[in-house]
This record gives sequence, structure tokens and C-alpha cells, in this order.
Amino acid sequence: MTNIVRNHSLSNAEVQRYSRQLILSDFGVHAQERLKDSSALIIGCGGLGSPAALYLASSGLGRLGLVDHDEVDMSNLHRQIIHRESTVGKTKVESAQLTCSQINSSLKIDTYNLLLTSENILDIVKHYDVILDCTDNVITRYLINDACVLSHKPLISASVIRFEGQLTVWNYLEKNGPCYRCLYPQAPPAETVSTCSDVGVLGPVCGTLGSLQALEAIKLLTKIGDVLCNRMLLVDGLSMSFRTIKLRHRQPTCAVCGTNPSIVDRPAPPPAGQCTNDQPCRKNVL
Amino acid sequence: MTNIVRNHSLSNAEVQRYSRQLILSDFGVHAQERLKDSSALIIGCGGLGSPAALYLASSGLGRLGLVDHDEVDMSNLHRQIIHRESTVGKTKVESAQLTCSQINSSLKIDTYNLLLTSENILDIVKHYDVILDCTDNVITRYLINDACVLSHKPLISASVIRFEGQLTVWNYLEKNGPCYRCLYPQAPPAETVSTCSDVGVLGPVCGTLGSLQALEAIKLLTKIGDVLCNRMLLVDGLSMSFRTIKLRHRQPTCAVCGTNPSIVDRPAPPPAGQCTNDQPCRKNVL
Amino acid sequence: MHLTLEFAGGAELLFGKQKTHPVDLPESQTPWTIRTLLVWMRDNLLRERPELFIQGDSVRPGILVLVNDTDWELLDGLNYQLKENDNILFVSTLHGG
Amino acid sequence: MHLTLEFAGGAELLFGKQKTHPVDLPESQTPWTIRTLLVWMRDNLLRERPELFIQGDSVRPGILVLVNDTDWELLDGLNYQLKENDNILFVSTLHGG
Ligand SMILES: [Zn+2]
Ligand SMILES: [Zn+2]
Repeated sequence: MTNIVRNHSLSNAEVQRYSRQLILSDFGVHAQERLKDSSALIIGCGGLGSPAALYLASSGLGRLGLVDHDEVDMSNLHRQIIHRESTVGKTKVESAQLTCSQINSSLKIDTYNLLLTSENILDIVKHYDVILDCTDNVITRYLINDACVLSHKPLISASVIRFEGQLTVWNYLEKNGPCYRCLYPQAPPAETVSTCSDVGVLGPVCGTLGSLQALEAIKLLTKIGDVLCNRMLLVDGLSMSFRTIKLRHRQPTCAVCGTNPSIVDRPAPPPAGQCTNDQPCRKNVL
Repeated sequence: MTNIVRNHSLSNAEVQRYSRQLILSDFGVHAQERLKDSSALIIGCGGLGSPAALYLASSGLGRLGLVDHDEVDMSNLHRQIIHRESTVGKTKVESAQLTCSQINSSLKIDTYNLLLTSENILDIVKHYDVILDCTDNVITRYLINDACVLSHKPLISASVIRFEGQLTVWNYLEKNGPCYRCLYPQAPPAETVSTCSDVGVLGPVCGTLGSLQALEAIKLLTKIGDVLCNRMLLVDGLSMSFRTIKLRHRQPTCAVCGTNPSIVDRPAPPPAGQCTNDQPCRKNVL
Repeated sequence: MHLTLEFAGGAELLFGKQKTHPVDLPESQTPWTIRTLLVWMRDNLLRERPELFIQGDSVRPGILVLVNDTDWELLDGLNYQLKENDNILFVSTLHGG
Repeated sequence: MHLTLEFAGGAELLFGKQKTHPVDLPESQTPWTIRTLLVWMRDNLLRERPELFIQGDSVRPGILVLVNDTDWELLDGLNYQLKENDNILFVSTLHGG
């Protein structure tokens, strides 16, 4: 390697391993160092979490947290590329940890094989610099949002269904970005909520959105580029169309990030109680 | 599983495994059957080939061909998520085959550990329904294009560098789509060609483009949605902007797909000879 | 007045699975707003289960409204006065992962 | 005449790494075309190594020219007559993988 400045803390092996990132103009050794000193929490080790975890594990990130309460099922494998036939029946966090460690043995990995609740989430989220919402239901999305706002963490959120995906970064304080509740103060009626189990999803749509989540995480942690904040990317895989919409700013009336918030100590359920049918109704755990 | 029609050839295990695709409206068991009866060739098992191969292997595709002449290097692992630390030094096709078979043991995998030339490419390409160009140099891109035109195969082509990616489908005959030579009758001067080794690339950019290649392959093989033909997607990961440009149709003057082609029996080198610096100059092998 | 109505994220399932609807609104004494557009849509486009799209005089929770790709909250919301050739996009929020 | 020039795929590296250049072309007796725009760009925007962008009277092989996101081959190529507020995008082809 030539032209790599010497005033950095990377080992020769790291310089070699990450050389194709280090030589990027706008990146360089100092971005690589920031990545090494950073941590990210991936909530949901499924369709979105798989590519997000694989790319963050590969990138030279220092520490990765993985949260899921589920086990690998055969019907996951068509889209959840971090798992293997041999890990069917194991917990998803264990399966994901195995693959990540095979790719990068230097990465520190924390696993949380549990269902997130308003009781336990703050204690987990606080240990990470950025949070990735890769979950599959409305209730958990409100829960994660509230925890991120209360903990002042940026939240990279993606969702997919059928051939479509959506991506944005919530609670990006540097730009006065909105939170999930600013856009959706009320939860949708239960009968309007579809899940991947209900109506299906195509694997590569997860791959696209999950990769973009990892990209936003790397940009955010290394402070390069323009974070997708105050904007939302809409992806339609069937027509291969991409559209960026402009979102509202942080709302003073927001129940969690507003000027007079009602949610102050710990996450709250969304105002209109409802549950998804992808997993046992979670109203009781909140 | 309910509501799955019975006049199909899928086993119960397959219906279970691919259930989240089968239930997709616009997809269903018959698209899954077409996928099972189809084959795809991935040329290049690197940054783009990794996610493309993982998603096609997972999808229920019948047969996957993998081409590469290289071995896994530690500096690949920051973006080539199909490889492992334990496969550094092995051939890339062997390493990729290992991961794909761990994900889907039913998939038939053919590996080609070789450098493609105008002598051998037609004999390989003819065995597949769709070709994915995941390579990293100009010369091979012309070679693959010519082989696909001469063999009447659609070519799903992606490329990446730094924070950017480009994607299109060449030689899509149903829509009179152009080939690579229609757009680029002349190769660029050697000094204007950058490679991932020269100027770097960020892993998740590969993940995004490679996933989209798998998506286009699945759509094309199952005949759903609008194929990205006569259009090119431009992705800028740094600004998170996506732009679709409208391309010319097939050109009557094209040297390979035109009305009076000069390239008729086997692929030819691009008119302005040049070589990339990512690998030994390949002018001699063509 | 000519508008393009678009639907994404599943909202199109309530409108004949068609993602784009070019529409021409009849002449009106008072200016068209999104509020009056929603009434017109309920009466003219939305044949089944209107409660999955409209709640009270607005869209149901979980649907974003974009005027020429800009969140209606940055404009006047329900009171936004429609202009010739406006593009109104209704996006149903996705939750899968 | 006001235009927006954009560069992608690395072509921006020849133009001060700036991806978007709003420009105002001087009044001209004959209509501006892409052919005359390229001459103006060489003289006014492109300070170093013009051969990496221009070859003869056109762009070098491997650069696509888009007029309002449409391939110039679908228009008149070099002879396309520029219109007020046109967006001209120059895309350098990528080859990495
Ligand atoms: Zn808020
Ligand atoms: Zn051609």
C-alpha cells in the first residue's frame, strides 16, 4: 500500500484487509478508524438484518449487536441469507453470529436472544452508536423509535413487503430530523397491516434495502456523505423505480421528541392499540 | 399452507420453503416452478457476484453457474460477503459454491475456474437462460456482451466503483433492447478506466447493485414485472440518490447486434484496444 | 383540473391494483383542496372498504400524503389548494423486514 | 441561456469534483447545440486534461450524454439544440465489480 498516511492506529493487517475502502477519496484511514471505534445494533436478524449484518461485519466496524427472539425456520431461507440449512432450529442471533464471525473474526459481537420490551430496550440501545430497525411489526417499530429518541441515537429504518421497500433515518439530531412518531403519531388499524408472512416478500428486495441500511450506518458512523434524513426512499422492485420523497421536520407536537413530550422515561405503546399477526399479539408485553 | 393451487410440480418441502414467495400476488407457484426449471450464470464472484449468487441460490432457482479465475484474498472480504476468512487462498468459485450449497443443498451448481476468452465463452454461456455480468474490467464486459448477443441471452449488467453503481439489462430481445456495444461502440481510453483496486469501493454499494441484479434475474426468469431494459439505473450512495435514464434502442449500426454485423462467429475485442490494470493485460487472450 | 394520483406501499390494492390514476376533477366554484379531493376519491375511485383508506375527513393513520413528492405537512395538509397537473402520492407505510 | 450540467460515474473528477454545475451561456447568434456546449465547457469549465473528457468534437468513448435524462442518441446527438433550463448529464461508465 502506498499513499496511506502513517498517523493512524490501524495494524498492517487492517490496512491490507480494508485497503479497498482506505483508498476511497472521502473515506481514508481516519474513516476506517472511526468505524473500528464504533458500534451498531441490528434489531431483527431476518430479511433486512441479514445483508445489513453481513456488510457491517465485513466493513471493519468494531462491535455489532444482534437482537432477535426467533429461531431459524426453513421458510426464512429464501430471503435471510445470513442463515444456513444447518442452523435451522437454532436461534437467529446465534446463526447470524456464526456467519459474521466466519467473515470477520476481529469483530466483537453481542447477541440478545430476547423479545424487546419497554422494560429492557433502553438498557440495550444505550451501548450502541447507531441502531438499525430491521424488524417486521408495527409495535416494535414504535418501541425502537421511542428508545432511540430517549437515548439520542440515530435510527436507520427500513421495511419491505411484496416487491416494495422504504428507507429513512429517524431522529438524526444534526439535521433536526423527524422521528417515527412525528410521521405516524397514530398507529394504523390492525387490519391494514400486512406482514411478510401474510403477503410475502421477494429476497432481493430485502437485499437491496438491508444493504442500503448498512451503507447509511457506515456513512453516519464515519461522517461521510449525506444521510437520508428528512427524506424517505421508496423502492418498487417490480417496476424498478426509485423515488425520494421529502419529509416534514421534527414536530413540536410529537409525543416523544416534541417540545412537551408525554413519553419521557420509557417507550410507550402506540396510541391506537393494535397487534400484528406475524407473532403473538404484543400488546401485553408493552 | 392454504390457497395454494395443486396443479404444480413443487414438493411439499418446496412449498413450505418458498412459501413467502408463493403467496406473493404476481408470483405464485407457477413463477416458482419456472424458477426451478431455470438456470443463471454469474460471471465474477466478487463484490457484485456475492449478493447476486446468495439471493439466486436462496430463491429456488434450479441451476447456478459460477465463473471466476481468481482466488479469495483478504482484501476481498470487506465487500465480497460470500467468502470467508477460512476460504482465503481457495478459488473464488469453490468458496462461493460452498456458501451457496450451505444455504440451499437442492441447488445444482456448476463452477468454472477459468479466465473467459473468445474461445471458451460461447460454450459456457449457451447452457444458461440468463447471464449476470459481475466482472470488474472493460475487456471482459465486451466479451460477455458479444457472447450474449451471439447466443441470444439476456444480460443483466451491473458495475460499481467508489460510492456509485450502474445497472441495466442488455440484449433484451422482447423489447428491442440495446446491447453494450450499441451504447459503447468504442472502448474508453485505458487511462480513463478505474477499478475497485485503484480507487476503492464501499461494500454495501456492491450489495445494493448485486441484489438488484438478482431481482432482475428472478423477474426475467419468472416473467413478472418490468425488466430494466432501455433504461439504466444510476446509484450514488454518498448522496443516496437514484436516477433512471432512458437509453437508445438497439442500433442498426452495431458491430454485433446490428443489421450488418462484423462480429458473427465469436466475440471480438473492443475496437480501441486497451487493458485494465486490475489484472494482467488481457489483450493477448482475446 | 387534471391531476395524477399515485399509490404505493399497498394503498394501490384499494384502487384496483393500479398504481397511477390520471384524473380530471370537475369545475368547482371553490378551489379544490386535498380535503375535497379525498371526498371525490371516496365517491369516484374507492369502491370497496373506504375505511381502509379514509378515516373521518382525512386519510387513515399509516398513510402518507405527498404533493409533488413533498410531505403535505410541509404544505397546508388537508387545506392544500390543488394546482393543475399536481402529482398526489399516497404511500401506505410498510412494516415487514 | 441557463443550463444545469451534471456529472456522474467519475466524470465529476475532471470538473473540480463538483457533481452539479449551474451555468449561464452567453447570448449567441446561432442556437446553442451540444457541439458548441462542449467547446464552451472545454474553454470555461474543464481546466486540466481535456482529452479525458473530449475527443475530437465529441465526448470521449465511455461517456454517455443525457438530455433531461434521455440518451442524446434519441435526440439529435451533437446537433441537439439546447433549450432554456435543460439538464445535461455526463455519465462516465463504471467497470468495477
Ligand atoms: Zn417525533
Ligand atoms: Zn448492439
